Amino acid sequence: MIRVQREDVDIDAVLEAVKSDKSGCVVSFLGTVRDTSEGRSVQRMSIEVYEEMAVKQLSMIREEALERFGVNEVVVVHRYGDLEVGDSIVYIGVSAGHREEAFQACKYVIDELKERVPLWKKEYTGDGEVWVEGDRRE
Amino acid sequence: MIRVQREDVDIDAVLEAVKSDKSGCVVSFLGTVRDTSEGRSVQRMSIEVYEEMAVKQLSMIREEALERFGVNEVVVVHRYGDLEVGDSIVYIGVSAGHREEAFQACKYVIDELKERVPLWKKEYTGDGEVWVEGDRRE
Amino acid sequence: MKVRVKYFASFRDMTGKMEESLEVPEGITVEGLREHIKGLYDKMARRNQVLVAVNGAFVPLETVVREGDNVAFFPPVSGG
Amino acid sequence: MKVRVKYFASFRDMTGKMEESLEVPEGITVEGLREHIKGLYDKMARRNQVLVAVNGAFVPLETVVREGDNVAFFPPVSGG
Repeated sequence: MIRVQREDVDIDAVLEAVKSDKSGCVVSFLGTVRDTSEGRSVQRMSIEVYEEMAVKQLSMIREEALERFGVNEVVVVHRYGDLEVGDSIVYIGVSAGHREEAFQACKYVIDELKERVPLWKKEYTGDGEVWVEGDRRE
Repeated sequence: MIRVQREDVDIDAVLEAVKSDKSGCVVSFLGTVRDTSEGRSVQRMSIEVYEEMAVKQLSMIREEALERFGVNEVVVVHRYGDLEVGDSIVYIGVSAGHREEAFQACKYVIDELKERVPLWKKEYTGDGEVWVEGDRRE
Repeated sequence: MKVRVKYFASFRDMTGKMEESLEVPEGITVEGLREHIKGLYDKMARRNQVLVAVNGAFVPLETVVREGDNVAFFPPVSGG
Repeated sequence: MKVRVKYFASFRDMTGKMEESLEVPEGITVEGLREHIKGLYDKMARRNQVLVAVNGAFVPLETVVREGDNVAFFPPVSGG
Protein backbone atom coordinates (compact mmCIF):
# COMPACT_ATOMS: atom_id res chain seq x y z
CA MET A 1 0.00 0.00 0.00
CA ILE A 2 1.35 3.37 -1.10
CA ARG A 3 -0.61 6.55 -0.34
CA VAL A 4 0.21 10.21 -0.95
CA GLN A 5 -2.60 12.15 0.68
CA ARG A 6 -3.70 15.36 2.33
CA GLU A 7 -5.60 13.55 5.12
CA ASP A 8 -4.06 12.47 8.42
CA VAL A 9 -2.60 8.97 8.70
CA ASP A 10 -5.03 6.44 10.20
CA ILE A 11 -2.43 4.48 12.16
CA ASP A 12 -4.77 1.64 13.13
CA ALA A 13 -5.84 1.15 9.52
CA VAL A 14 -2.30 1.11 8.13
CA LEU A 15 -1.15 -1.25 10.87
CA GLU A 16 -3.97 -3.62 9.89
CA ALA A 17 -2.81 -3.35 6.26
CA VAL A 18 0.80 -4.23 7.08
CA LYS A 19 0.31 -6.89 9.79
CA SER A 20 -0.10 -10.53 8.87
CA ASP A 21 -0.47 -13.80 10.73
CA LYS A 22 2.69 -15.17 9.15
CA SER A 23 4.75 -12.16 10.29
CA GLY A 24 6.01 -11.94 13.83
CA CYS A 25 6.57 -8.21 13.87
CA VAL A 26 5.98 -4.78 12.40
CA VAL A 27 8.68 -2.10 12.51
CA SER A 28 7.35 1.40 11.88
CA PHE A 29 8.73 4.85 11.24
CA LEU A 30 6.51 7.84 11.94
CA GLY A 31 7.81 11.27 10.94
CA THR A 32 6.20 14.23 12.70
CA VAL A 33 6.48 18.03 12.47
CA ARG A 34 9.14 19.32 14.91
CA ASP A 35 8.77 22.61 16.72
CA THR A 36 12.32 23.65 15.80
CA SER A 37 14.50 23.37 12.73
CA GLU A 38 18.20 24.20 12.93
CA GLY A 39 17.66 26.41 15.95
CA ARG A 40 14.67 28.31 14.53
CA SER A 41 11.23 27.81 16.01
CA VAL A 42 8.74 26.34 13.55
CA GLN A 43 5.08 27.40 13.75
CA ARG A 44 3.73 25.18 10.98
CA MET A 45 4.72 23.53 7.72
CA SER A 46 3.41 22.92 4.26
CA ILE A 47 4.47 20.08 2.02
CA GLU A 48 4.45 20.16 -1.76
CA VAL A 49 4.44 17.00 -3.81
CA TYR A 50 4.89 15.96 -7.43
CA GLU A 51 2.23 13.40 -6.81
CA GLU A 52 2.37 11.21 -9.90
CA MET A 53 6.14 10.81 -9.62
CA ALA A 54 6.08 10.42 -5.82
CA VAL A 55 3.72 7.46 -6.08
CA LYS A 56 5.93 5.85 -8.75
CA GLN A 57 9.09 6.38 -6.72
CA LEU A 58 7.53 5.06 -3.51
CA SER A 59 6.25 1.99 -5.34
CA MET A 60 9.76 1.33 -6.67
CA ILE A 61 11.30 1.74 -3.21
CA ARG A 62 8.66 -0.59 -1.75
CA GLU A 63 9.49 -3.27 -4.34
CA GLU A 64 13.21 -2.89 -3.67
CA ALA A 65 12.67 -3.28 0.08
CA LEU A 66 10.48 -6.37 -0.37
CA GLU A 67 13.07 -7.99 -2.61
CA ARG A 68 16.31 -7.00 -0.86
CA PHE A 69 15.27 -7.78 2.69
CA GLY A 70 12.74 -10.55 2.13
CA VAL A 71 10.11 -8.83 4.24
CA ASN A 72 6.41 -9.63 3.97
CA GLU A 73 4.77 -6.23 3.48
CA VAL A 74 5.71 -2.56 3.21
CA VAL A 75 3.24 0.31 3.46
CA VAL A 76 4.00 4.00 3.06
CA VAL A 77 1.63 6.92 3.67
CA HIS A 78 3.01 10.42 3.05
CA ARG A 79 1.01 13.58 3.61
CA TYR A 80 1.13 16.88 1.78
CA GLY A 81 -0.53 20.27 2.34
CA ASP A 82 -0.65 22.26 5.57
CA LEU A 83 0.56 20.66 8.78
CA GLU A 84 0.85 21.82 12.38
CA VAL A 85 3.60 21.04 14.90
CA GLY A 86 3.21 17.44 16.10
CA ASP A 87 1.24 16.34 13.04
CA SER A 88 2.19 13.14 11.24
CA ILE A 89 4.14 13.65 8.00
CA VAL A 90 4.92 10.10 6.96
CA TYR A 91 4.22 6.58 8.19
CA ILE A 92 6.27 3.60 7.01
CA GLY A 93 5.37 0.11 8.22
CA VAL A 94 7.23 -3.12 7.48
CA SER A 95 6.14 -6.60 8.53
CA ALA A 96 8.52 -9.54 8.51
CA GLY A 97 9.18 -12.94 10.02
CA HIS A 98 12.33 -11.64 11.70
CA ARG A 99 13.03 -8.28 13.28
CA GLU A 100 16.49 -7.72 11.76
CA GLU A 101 15.06 -7.56 8.26
CA ALA A 102 12.11 -5.45 9.36
CA PHE A 103 14.43 -2.84 10.94
CA GLN A 104 16.73 -2.82 7.90
CA ALA A 105 13.90 -2.53 5.39
CA CYS A 106 12.13 0.23 7.32
CA LYS A 107 15.36 2.22 7.54
CA TYR A 108 15.99 1.64 3.84
CA VAL A 109 12.59 3.02 2.87
CA ILE A 110 12.91 6.24 4.89
CA ASP A 111 16.52 6.78 3.75
CA GLU A 112 15.56 6.35 0.08
CA LEU A 113 12.42 8.45 0.47
CA LYS A 114 14.53 11.34 1.71
CA GLU A 115 16.80 11.03 -1.34
CA ARG A 116 14.51 10.43 -4.25
CA VAL A 117 10.81 11.01 -3.65
CA PRO A 118 9.67 14.43 -4.93
CA LEU A 119 8.29 16.06 -1.78
CA TRP A 120 9.40 19.40 -0.34
CA LYS A 121 8.83 20.97 3.05
CA LYS A 122 8.26 24.66 3.56
CA GLU A 123 8.67 25.73 7.18
CA TYR A 124 6.93 28.79 8.60
CA THR A 125 9.41 30.09 11.17
CA GLY A 126 9.84 33.23 13.26
CA ASP A 127 12.12 34.45 10.43
CA GLY A 128 9.57 33.80 7.64
CA GLU A 129 8.98 31.01 5.14
CA VAL A 130 11.84 28.65 4.40
CA TRP A 131 12.02 25.91 1.77
CA VAL A 132 13.84 22.84 3.01
CA GLU A 133 15.93 21.37 0.19
CA GLY A 134 17.84 18.18 0.89
CA ASP A 135 19.65 18.89 4.14
CA ARG A 136 19.70 22.65 3.54
CA ARG A 137 17.29 25.47 4.36
CA GLU A 138 16.98 27.98 1.47
CA MET B 1 6.17 4.55 30.35
CA ILE B 2 6.60 0.88 31.13
CA ARG B 3 3.55 -1.40 31.26
CA VAL B 4 3.21 -5.14 31.77
CA GLN B 5 -0.46 -5.89 31.32
CA ARG B 6 -3.07 -8.44 30.32
CA GLU B 7 -5.05 -5.94 28.20
CA ASP B 8 -4.42 -5.24 24.53
CA VAL B 9 -2.04 -2.44 23.56
CA ASP B 10 -3.81 0.83 22.81
CA ILE B 11 -1.50 1.92 19.98
CA ASP B 12 -2.92 5.44 19.67
CA ALA B 13 -2.51 6.06 23.40
CA VAL B 14 1.08 4.80 23.53
CA LEU B 15 1.99 6.80 20.42
CA GLU B 16 0.66 9.91 22.14
CA ALA B 17 2.78 9.04 25.19
CA VAL B 18 5.98 8.69 23.16
CA LYS B 19 5.55 11.51 20.61
CA SER B 20 6.74 15.01 21.39
CA ASP B 21 6.91 18.32 19.56
CA LYS B 22 10.68 18.43 19.91
CA SER B 23 11.09 14.97 18.34
CA GLY B 24 10.95 14.55 14.60
CA CYS B 25 10.16 10.85 14.60
CA VAL B 26 8.96 7.75 16.39
CA VAL B 27 10.38 4.33 15.54
CA SER B 28 8.23 1.45 16.79
CA PHE B 29 8.48 -2.28 17.14
CA LEU B 30 5.27 -4.29 17.41
CA GLY B 31 5.59 -8.02 18.13
CA THR B 32 2.59 -10.15 17.19
CA VAL B 33 1.61 -13.83 17.54
CA ARG B 34 2.71 -15.78 14.44
CA ASP B 35 0.65 -18.62 13.05
CA THR B 36 3.71 -20.87 12.79
CA SER B 37 6.75 -21.56 14.94
CA GLU B 38 9.65 -23.56 13.57
CA GLY B 39 7.42 -25.26 11.05
CA ARG B 40 4.61 -26.11 13.49
CA SER B 41 1.27 -24.39 13.21
CA VAL B 42 0.40 -22.34 16.27
CA GLN B 43 -3.24 -22.07 17.38
CA ARG B 44 -2.75 -19.70 20.30
CA MET B 45 -0.23 -18.69 22.92
CA SER B 46 -0.03 -17.86 26.58
CA ILE B 47 2.61 -15.67 28.16
CA GLU B 48 3.82 -15.97 31.72
CA VAL B 49 5.56 -13.12 33.49
CA TYR B 50 7.52 -12.53 36.69
CA GLU B 51 5.84 -9.17 36.83
CA GLU B 52 7.74 -7.35 39.54
CA MET B 53 11.09 -8.24 38.01
CA ALA B 54 9.92 -7.62 34.43
CA VAL B 55 8.93 -4.05 35.26
CA LYS B 56 12.31 -3.45 36.95
CA GLN B 57 14.24 -4.91 34.02
CA LEU B 58 12.25 -2.95 31.44
CA SER B 59 12.78 0.26 33.40
CA MET B 60 16.52 -0.39 33.43
CA ILE B 61 16.59 -1.11 29.71
CA ARG B 62 14.58 2.06 29.07
CA GLU B 63 17.08 4.15 31.07
CA GLU B 64 20.00 2.55 29.23
CA ALA B 65 18.42 3.33 25.85
CA LEU B 66 17.70 6.95 26.81
CA GLU B 67 21.27 7.45 27.95
CA ARG B 68 23.20 5.52 25.30
CA PHE B 69 21.37 6.82 22.26
CA GLY B 70 20.27 10.25 23.47
CA VAL B 71 16.68 9.67 22.45
CA ASN B 72 13.78 11.65 23.90
CA GLU B 73 11.34 9.00 25.10
CA VAL B 74 11.02 5.22 25.26
CA VAL B 75 7.78 3.38 26.03
CA VAL B 76 7.32 -0.37 26.37
CA VAL B 77 4.05 -2.26 26.77
CA HIS B 78 4.27 -6.06 27.09
CA ARG B 79 1.25 -8.30 27.43
CA TYR B 80 0.85 -11.56 29.31
CA GLY B 81 -1.95 -14.13 29.54
CA ASP B 82 -3.80 -15.78 26.67
CA LEU B 83 -3.26 -14.49 23.14
CA GLU B 84 -4.62 -15.45 19.72
CA VAL B 85 -2.76 -15.51 16.38
CA GLY B 86 -2.28 -11.94 15.17
CA ASP B 87 -2.61 -10.41 18.64
CA SER B 88 -0.09 -7.84 19.83
CA ILE B 89 2.52 -9.17 22.26
CA VAL B 90 4.76 -6.17 22.76
CA TYR B 91 4.94 -2.56 21.63
CA ILE B 92 8.14 -0.53 21.89
CA GLY B 93 8.14 3.12 20.81
CA VAL B 94 11.11 5.48 20.70
CA SER B 95 11.00 9.18 19.87
CA ALA B 96 14.11 11.13 18.92
CA GLY B 97 15.32 14.16 17.06
CA HIS B 98 17.11 11.97 14.51
CA ARG B 99 16.06 8.70 12.99
CA GLU B 100 19.42 6.89 13.30
CA GLU B 101 19.28 7.03 17.09
CA ALA B 102 15.60 6.11 17.16
CA PHE B 103 16.21 2.97 15.07
CA GLN B 104 19.24 1.98 17.16
CA ALA B 105 17.48 2.54 20.47
CA CYS B 106 14.34 0.66 19.41
CA LYS B 107 16.42 -2.30 18.26
CA TYR B 108 18.42 -2.18 21.49
CA VAL B 109 15.28 -2.38 23.62
CA ILE B 110 13.79 -5.39 21.82
CA ASP B 111 17.18 -7.20 21.71
CA GLU B 112 17.70 -6.68 25.45
CA LEU B 113 14.08 -7.55 26.26
CA LYS B 114 14.55 -10.91 24.56
CA GLU B 115 17.67 -11.59 26.68
CA ARG B 116 16.82 -10.43 30.16
CA VAL B 117 13.16 -9.67 30.84
CA PRO B 118 11.42 -12.56 32.64
CA LEU B 119 8.60 -13.44 30.23
CA TRP B 120 7.96 -16.85 28.70
CA LYS B 121 5.80 -17.94 25.80
CA LYS B 122 3.88 -21.16 25.74
CA GLU B 123 2.69 -22.11 22.26
CA TYR B 124 -0.36 -24.31 21.68
CA THR B 125 0.52 -26.21 18.52
CA GLY B 126 -0.84 -29.17 16.60
CA ASP B 127 1.67 -31.26 18.59
CA GLY B 128 0.59 -29.96 21.99
CA GLU B 129 1.85 -27.29 24.40
CA VAL B 130 5.42 -26.09 23.98
CA TRP B 131 7.38 -23.74 26.24
CA VAL B 132 9.61 -21.40 24.27
CA GLU B 133 12.86 -20.89 26.15
CA GLY B 134 15.40 -18.52 24.67
CA ASP B 135 15.70 -19.61 21.04
CA ARG B 136 14.65 -23.19 21.82
CA ARG B 137 11.32 -24.99 22.03
CA GLU B 138 11.17 -27.42 24.97
CA MET C 1 9.24 20.59 -31.00
CA LYS C 2 7.24 21.27 -27.86
CA VAL C 3 7.95 19.90 -24.40
CA ARG C 4 5.90 20.41 -21.30
CA VAL C 5 7.92 21.55 -18.30
CA LYS C 6 6.89 21.57 -14.63
CA TYR C 7 8.56 23.42 -11.76
CA PHE C 8 8.29 22.51 -8.08
CA ALA C 9 8.94 24.10 -4.68
CA SER C 10 11.46 26.98 -4.79
CA PHE C 11 11.79 26.59 -8.58
CA ARG C 12 8.12 27.44 -8.93
CA ASP C 13 8.81 30.61 -6.94
CA MET C 14 11.89 31.39 -9.08
CA THR C 15 10.15 30.92 -12.41
CA GLY C 16 6.80 32.23 -11.24
CA LYS C 17 5.26 29.24 -13.04
CA MET C 18 3.92 25.80 -12.15
CA GLU C 19 4.38 24.67 -15.73
CA GLU C 20 4.91 25.91 -19.24
CA SER C 21 5.29 24.62 -22.80
CA LEU C 22 8.71 25.29 -24.37
CA GLU C 23 9.80 25.21 -28.00
CA VAL C 24 13.16 23.40 -28.17
CA PRO C 25 15.28 21.85 -30.97
CA GLU C 26 14.76 18.17 -31.85
CA GLY C 27 17.41 15.94 -30.29
CA ILE C 28 17.91 18.10 -27.23
CA THR C 29 19.15 16.18 -24.18
CA VAL C 30 17.98 16.50 -20.61
CA GLU C 31 21.21 18.35 -19.87
CA GLY C 32 20.63 20.67 -22.86
CA LEU C 33 17.11 21.43 -21.71
CA ARG C 34 18.40 22.20 -18.23
CA GLU C 35 20.91 24.69 -19.65
CA HIS C 36 18.18 26.21 -21.83
CA ILE C 37 16.03 26.82 -18.75
CA LYS C 38 18.93 28.21 -16.74
CA GLY C 39 19.29 30.70 -19.63
CA LEU C 40 15.66 31.74 -19.22
CA TYR C 41 15.69 32.19 -15.43
CA ASP C 42 18.59 33.92 -13.70
CA LYS C 43 17.77 32.55 -10.26
CA MET C 44 17.85 28.98 -11.54
CA ALA C 45 21.17 29.65 -13.27
CA ARG C 46 22.72 30.23 -9.85
CA ARG C 47 21.58 26.86 -8.47
CA ASN C 48 24.09 24.02 -8.35
CA GLN C 49 21.56 21.31 -7.78
CA VAL C 50 18.82 21.20 -10.37
CA LEU C 51 17.14 17.80 -10.46
CA VAL C 52 15.34 16.66 -13.63
CA ALA C 53 12.77 13.91 -14.14
CA VAL C 54 11.25 12.83 -17.44
CA ASN C 55 7.76 11.35 -17.30
CA GLY C 56 8.06 10.81 -13.56
CA ALA C 57 11.43 9.05 -13.54
CA PHE C 58 15.02 10.13 -12.97
CA VAL C 59 16.99 9.64 -16.21
CA PRO C 60 20.64 10.08 -17.26
CA LEU C 61 21.56 13.63 -18.32
CA GLU C 62 22.37 12.48 -21.86
CA THR C 63 18.84 11.15 -22.42
CA VAL C 64 17.19 12.69 -25.50
CA VAL C 65 13.93 14.49 -24.78
CA ARG C 66 11.05 13.64 -27.12
CA GLU C 67 8.07 15.66 -28.27
CA GLY C 68 5.28 15.47 -25.70
CA ASP C 69 7.53 14.41 -22.83
CA ASN C 70 6.67 15.70 -19.37
CA VAL C 71 9.85 17.14 -17.91
CA ALA C 72 10.03 18.28 -14.29
CA PHE C 73 12.67 20.51 -12.69
CA PHE C 74 13.04 20.66 -8.95
CA PRO C 75 15.47 21.22 -6.06
CA PRO C 76 16.75 18.39 -3.81
CA VAL C 77 13.81 16.71 -2.11
CA SER C 78 13.01 17.03 1.60
CA GLY C 79 10.09 14.74 2.46
CA GLY C 80 9.91 12.29 5.32
CA MET D 1 17.65 -19.69 57.71
CA LYS D 2 14.61 -19.49 55.44
CA VAL D 3 14.53 -18.23 51.86
CA ARG D 4 11.51 -17.84 49.64
CA VAL D 5 11.92 -19.43 46.21
CA LYS D 6 9.76 -18.88 43.12
CA TYR D 7 9.65 -21.00 39.96
CA PHE D 8 8.50 -19.85 36.55
CA ALA D 9 7.41 -21.36 33.22
CA SER D 10 8.67 -24.93 32.68
CA PHE D 11 10.36 -24.88 36.11
CA ARG D 12 6.96 -24.46 37.69
CA ASP D 13 5.81 -27.56 35.79
CA MET D 14 8.99 -29.48 36.82
CA THR D 15 8.73 -28.66 40.53
CA GLY D 16 4.95 -28.66 40.62
CA LYS D 17 5.21 -25.42 42.64
CA MET D 18 4.92 -21.71 42.04
CA GLU D 19 6.88 -21.02 45.18
CA GLU D 20 8.10 -22.55 48.39
CA SER D 21 10.05 -21.66 51.52
CA LEU D 22 13.35 -23.53 51.93
CA GLU D 23 15.55 -24.05 54.95
CA VAL D 24 19.19 -23.51 53.88
CA PRO D 25 22.50 -22.93 55.70
CA GLU D 26 23.58 -19.36 56.49
CA GLY D 27 26.14 -18.04 54.00
CA ILE D 28 24.82 -20.09 51.09
CA THR D 29 25.58 -18.53 47.70
CA VAL D 30 23.25 -18.24 44.72
CA GLU D 31 25.20 -21.04 43.08
CA GLY D 32 24.91 -23.17 46.22
CA LEU D 33 21.16 -22.63 46.36
CA ARG D 34 20.88 -23.59 42.69
CA GLU D 35 22.73 -26.85 43.34
CA HIS D 36 20.53 -27.48 46.41
CA ILE D 37 17.40 -27.14 44.26
CA LYS D 38 18.82 -29.33 41.51
CA GLY D 39 19.26 -31.92 44.26
CA LEU D 40 15.56 -31.66 45.13
CA TYR D 41 14.20 -31.90 41.60
CA ASP D 42 15.57 -34.41 39.09
CA LYS D 43 14.18 -32.63 36.08
CA MET D 44 15.88 -29.40 37.02
CA ALA D 45 19.16 -31.23 37.58
CA ARG D 46 19.18 -32.12 33.89
CA ARG D 47 18.85 -28.48 32.76
CA ASN D 48 21.98 -26.67 31.63
CA GLN D 49 20.46 -23.23 31.77
CA VAL D 50 18.96 -22.35 35.13
CA LEU D 51 18.68 -18.58 35.57
CA VAL D 52 18.52 -17.10 39.06
CA ALA D 53 17.37 -13.68 40.24
CA VAL D 54 17.50 -12.33 43.78
CA ASN D 55 14.89 -9.72 44.74
CA GLY D 56 14.10 -9.10 41.08
CA ALA D 57 17.65 -8.60 39.81
CA PHE D 58 20.25 -10.82 38.15
CA VAL D 59 23.21 -11.21 40.49
CA PRO D 60 26.64 -12.91 40.32
CA LEU D 61 26.60 -16.63 41.22
CA GLU D 62 28.88 -16.04 44.22
CA THR D 63 26.41 -13.61 45.83
CA VAL D 64 25.45 -14.67 49.35
CA VAL D 65 21.74 -15.23 49.90
CA ARG D 66 20.26 -13.58 53.01
CA GLU D 67 17.34 -14.52 55.20
CA GLY D 68 14.10 -13.24 53.72
CA ASP D 69 15.50 -12.85 50.18
CA ASN D 70 13.15 -13.57 47.29
CA VAL D 71 14.96 -15.91 44.94
CA ALA D 72 13.54 -16.84 41.54
CA PHE D 73 14.56 -19.74 39.31
CA PHE D 74 13.60 -19.78 35.66
CA PRO D 75 14.59 -20.96 32.18
CA PRO D 76 15.92 -18.61 29.46
CA VAL D 77 13.34 -15.93 28.75
CA SER D 78 11.30 -15.74 25.55
CA GLY D 79 9.22 -12.56 25.54
CA GLY D 80 8.95 -10.02 22.75
